Amino acid sequence: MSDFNAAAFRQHFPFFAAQPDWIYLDNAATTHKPFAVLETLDHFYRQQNSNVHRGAHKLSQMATILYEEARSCIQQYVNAAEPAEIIFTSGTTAALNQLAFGLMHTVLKPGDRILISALEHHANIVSWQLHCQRFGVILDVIPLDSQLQLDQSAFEQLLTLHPKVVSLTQVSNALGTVLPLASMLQAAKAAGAITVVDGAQGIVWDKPDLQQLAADFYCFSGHKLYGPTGIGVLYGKRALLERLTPLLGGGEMIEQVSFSHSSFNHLPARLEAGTPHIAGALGLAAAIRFISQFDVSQIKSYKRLLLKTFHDGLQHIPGIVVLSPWQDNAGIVTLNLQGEHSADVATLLNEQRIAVRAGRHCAMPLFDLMATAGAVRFAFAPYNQISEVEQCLKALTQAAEILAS
Amino acid sequence: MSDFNAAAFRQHFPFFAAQPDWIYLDNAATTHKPFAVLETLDHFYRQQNSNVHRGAHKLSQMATILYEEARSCIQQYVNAAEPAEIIFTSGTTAALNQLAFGLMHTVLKPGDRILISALEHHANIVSWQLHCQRFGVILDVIPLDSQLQLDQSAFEQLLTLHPKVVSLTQVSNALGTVLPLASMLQAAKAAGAITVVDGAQGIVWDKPDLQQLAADFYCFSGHKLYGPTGIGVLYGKRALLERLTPLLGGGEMIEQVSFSHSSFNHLPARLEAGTPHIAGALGLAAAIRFISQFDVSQIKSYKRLLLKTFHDGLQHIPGIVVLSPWQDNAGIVTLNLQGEHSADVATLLNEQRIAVRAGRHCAMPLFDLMATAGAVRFAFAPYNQISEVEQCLKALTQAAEILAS
Amino acid sequence: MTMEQLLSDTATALAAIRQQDLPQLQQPLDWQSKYRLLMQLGKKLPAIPEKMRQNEWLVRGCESRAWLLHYHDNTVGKHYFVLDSEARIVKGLLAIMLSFVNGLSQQELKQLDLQRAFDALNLKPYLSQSRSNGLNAMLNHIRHCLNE
Amino acid sequence: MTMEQLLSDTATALAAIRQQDLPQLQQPLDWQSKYRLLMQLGKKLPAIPEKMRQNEWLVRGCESRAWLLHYHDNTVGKHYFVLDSEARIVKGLLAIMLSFVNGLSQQELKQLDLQRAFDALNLKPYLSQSRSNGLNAMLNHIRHCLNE
Ligand SMILES: Cc1ncc(COP(=O)(O)O)c(C=O)c1O
Ligand SMILES: Cc1ncc(COP(=O)(O)O)c(C=O)c1O
Repeated sequence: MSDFNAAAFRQHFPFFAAQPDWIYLDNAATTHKPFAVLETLDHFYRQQNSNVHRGAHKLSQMATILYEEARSCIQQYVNAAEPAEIIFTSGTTAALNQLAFGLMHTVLKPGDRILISALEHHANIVSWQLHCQRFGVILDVIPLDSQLQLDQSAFEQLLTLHPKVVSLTQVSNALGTVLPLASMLQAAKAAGAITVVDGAQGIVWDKPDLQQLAADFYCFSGHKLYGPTGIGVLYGKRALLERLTPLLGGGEMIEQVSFSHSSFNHLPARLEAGTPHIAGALGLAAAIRFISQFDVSQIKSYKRLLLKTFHDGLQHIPGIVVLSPWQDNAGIVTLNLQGEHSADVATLLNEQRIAVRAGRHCAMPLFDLMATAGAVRFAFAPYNQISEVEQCLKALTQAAEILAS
Repeated sequence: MSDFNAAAFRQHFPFFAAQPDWIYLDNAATTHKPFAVLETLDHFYRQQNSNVHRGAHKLSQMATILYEEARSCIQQYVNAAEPAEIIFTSGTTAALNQLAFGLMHTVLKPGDRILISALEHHANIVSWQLHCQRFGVILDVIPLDSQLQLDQSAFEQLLTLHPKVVSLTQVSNALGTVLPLASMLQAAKAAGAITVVDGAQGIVWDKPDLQQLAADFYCFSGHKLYGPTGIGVLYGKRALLERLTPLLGGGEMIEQVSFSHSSFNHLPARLEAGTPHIAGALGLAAAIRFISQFDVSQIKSYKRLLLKTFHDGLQHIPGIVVLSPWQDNAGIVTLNLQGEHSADVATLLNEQRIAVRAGRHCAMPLFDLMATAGAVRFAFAPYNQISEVEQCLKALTQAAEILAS
Repeated sequence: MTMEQLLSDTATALAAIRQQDLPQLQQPLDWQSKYRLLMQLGKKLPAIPEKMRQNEWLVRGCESRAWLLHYHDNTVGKHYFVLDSEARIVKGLLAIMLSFVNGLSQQELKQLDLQRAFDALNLKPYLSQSRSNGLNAMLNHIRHCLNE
Repeated sequence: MTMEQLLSDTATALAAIRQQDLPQLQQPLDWQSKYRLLMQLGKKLPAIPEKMRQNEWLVRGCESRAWLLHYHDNTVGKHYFVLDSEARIVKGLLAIMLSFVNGLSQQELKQLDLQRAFDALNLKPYLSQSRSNGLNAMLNHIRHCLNE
């Protein structure tokens, strides 16, 4: 097997030809889209557009087939047991909210506990909080150790409180930390919990195998995986999906409606109310087919190479304080310049056309724990080139000089 | 002002060149997309793609500006008081569910009443039902009179029960009936109710003026208005939007997050959790700019001409039973062939490449009231040609002959 | 009407369909004639009386309502069905399907390639069109019955 | 540090900024020098002490935190402000803005075209970039103060 060719990979993405001056390192926020995805969207709207499921005509039946094929494509990629375990949502946030709402009414009872980690994105905090108080459910948090890793002995302790749900991110969007999910999920299952994985960042780092991973639910967004905006996935084991109260009521998700009562349809329709984002589903499947052409382990090695180049370069810039771990890092480096505000650093990088993000990265509680007002985040993707990392290092040096003067 | 040129209008839609054999009359389910929309989507992903709101870099700021301009464009089209009154959702269904959930926790108390009509789509029934039982709220229904119009005296009676919310469709998706909204909403407001309009079909028939219409909330979907899938709008008056409990928790919609408590952000962010469907918002704005080039009253007249052609032709087909009204009809005709199942009629039309829909059109309670198992729906759009209506009539005649033989 | 009566009427009708209608369907025919034939063919199957059209026999996923009754003959290990549909064309297609599956053993049913069988009758287009409505739902339902 | 003290220190600083820094900014400069100047300029404004950095003075919509204190002199009908920001570049830009708006009457503030004023300093790009963060949020906040 030949090595990963980053320059060739980059050729699939029209954005870089359109914006040749920019170095895009905001990949944890959203990624660019390959031709294959754009062509799928365009082709659908031009030639295949129709509503799904309810049509008596062939155009609608064709659209339905395409939509259900997209579901199967995703099912195969994540190795779910059957297509009906893939529920299309508008994104990770919507998926986590469907989960939180859906479990509150069925699985969770007042006094029950939910366990999340200190590394969670707001989507995996606020979605639970919205309902916790109302339902009298308690939210526990796995703390960090001094290395900013999850404190595994505290985790074990918290499991003895018998949380009904353990919901963990696969990769920290703020620090890039890859969580030791395999063992943590197994421990959670052994303690009798329902396990949820926020895979928004994780699915970009590693192809999930949902027959291996002890995850009952797994969520991700299309736009972070080279796919369109407005589409995402809630994977769940059938028996558990069937226990979720639907968050949305409407067309398709019911079997019988009368003014006094409605009965729900079967999966997956039960959890997909209204006209779905058909083009989005097709686009996400196209992104997954695209990425399947490449070898995940080669992409991982290449990302490690980008990280190493960045790491080595940072050694020559005085005053750099790195928050991210260098081990088990999915390609995200968050740092500060000693004594400087992250917004100032990002402004000076922007001036040099380096696209990064500053602030608390939708992980305010984590930054509170770290007692840090914010940080600059560099998130690498396989279309980034070694030369871009080098330019970025130069720009950072320049920024440091200006701020120091 | 010159007359509406339907042939020229049709030229904007690439679908018809790609599928020249088909006569598409399933426009109440979804519409086709003009070049302007496809180009906006493609251009965004190729040249402007970036996440919104949180970026320190110019690409993100540009994307944010585009996204907020899309909001303003929609605000101007529907004549909302300010952009923040336009909330992007994944569609009408999601908008109505945000409303139902959001009001239950704040405005509605046990024993309160909600009033809907017998003409509602499931989205405007099930969304309320999902919460009514739990909250002890009562759902009343305005019945039909013998003409299948809403019974206005019954409506007046039901208003004396002081419903807290009156939620009405603007146009019946099943029959095409245009409701006398102006007077009904005024009566509802006079009775002290919060008024909701399901504009999914209505916005395609008439440009809403939300400073004139006594609607506190108004919802619609992009895909039915020549826009992309996966995007829709919840309009609400600011003071009322601020009272809605968010249905989704996550990034952007909160101002402060800690593990014990979160405080919500300002509008519109408060009700838009997670990464929005940025491309979809831009695409919807493009659709609205596209349709703004044409004169609404001319399009209405043209739709009436299509209806009249259809109406006159139907007189020559024996056994036709029309359920739709011919007066105040938004361009949707639902009918049966005496003694035949609607699925059989639709199958024979499909064979002749006429795309229609059969069944109960996500309005099961309405069909129960009409004691009808289903019907075939012909939904016209301004890109349909008179010649297509004529061909459709021929195909219907042929279907009737086959079924009668 | 008893279940036995329905089963035996169905078996008789399916025999006639196999002998008379299927060979006719294989002839080159215009689409109008094909549909006429389908509807005639459907009429041959006995109607399930209103009082037996209960929810538990209703097949989900059909645009028109359809009902399926299942009988497993333990002594010979074979599966028999009775079916009905509100829609005439769907009933015709279902009748053809039933002519292939009625009286098979579990093993035989598993091996059956319905696509191929419909293809041989030049009916493949009807099959794939119906993916989202009657036919596929019915086939899934039949397979479901076997596993119970 | 009292509010009076802050107001008077701010007024002194803004006078210096108007006289020395703004003319310098109008010179052709490389981007590095421009940012250096911005930061120096920001430093001239007095810092709002920690205990006055309360939530009610916090300006929403800024990526970095910023605080604004408002004082309306009823006798002459003029509006005065004190502001601070965690981020140095933002503080510099805010200081320039303040040099335009401090001491104006409500009427004058309404008529002010900030875009034009920044443009004259070749600072327009900085303004439009900041739409989603500090500057615009601050301007909205100032307008908001006037209506209270
Ligand atoms: C009147 C009406 N309301 C609501 C909806 C639901 O819209 P969507 O499926 O786009 O959410 C529809 C569309 O089917 C409709 O016609
Ligand atoms: C770890 C993690 N979870 C959840 C989300 C939310 O994803 P989205 O905004 O696509 O709903 C993100 C993205 O910001 C994320 O990084």
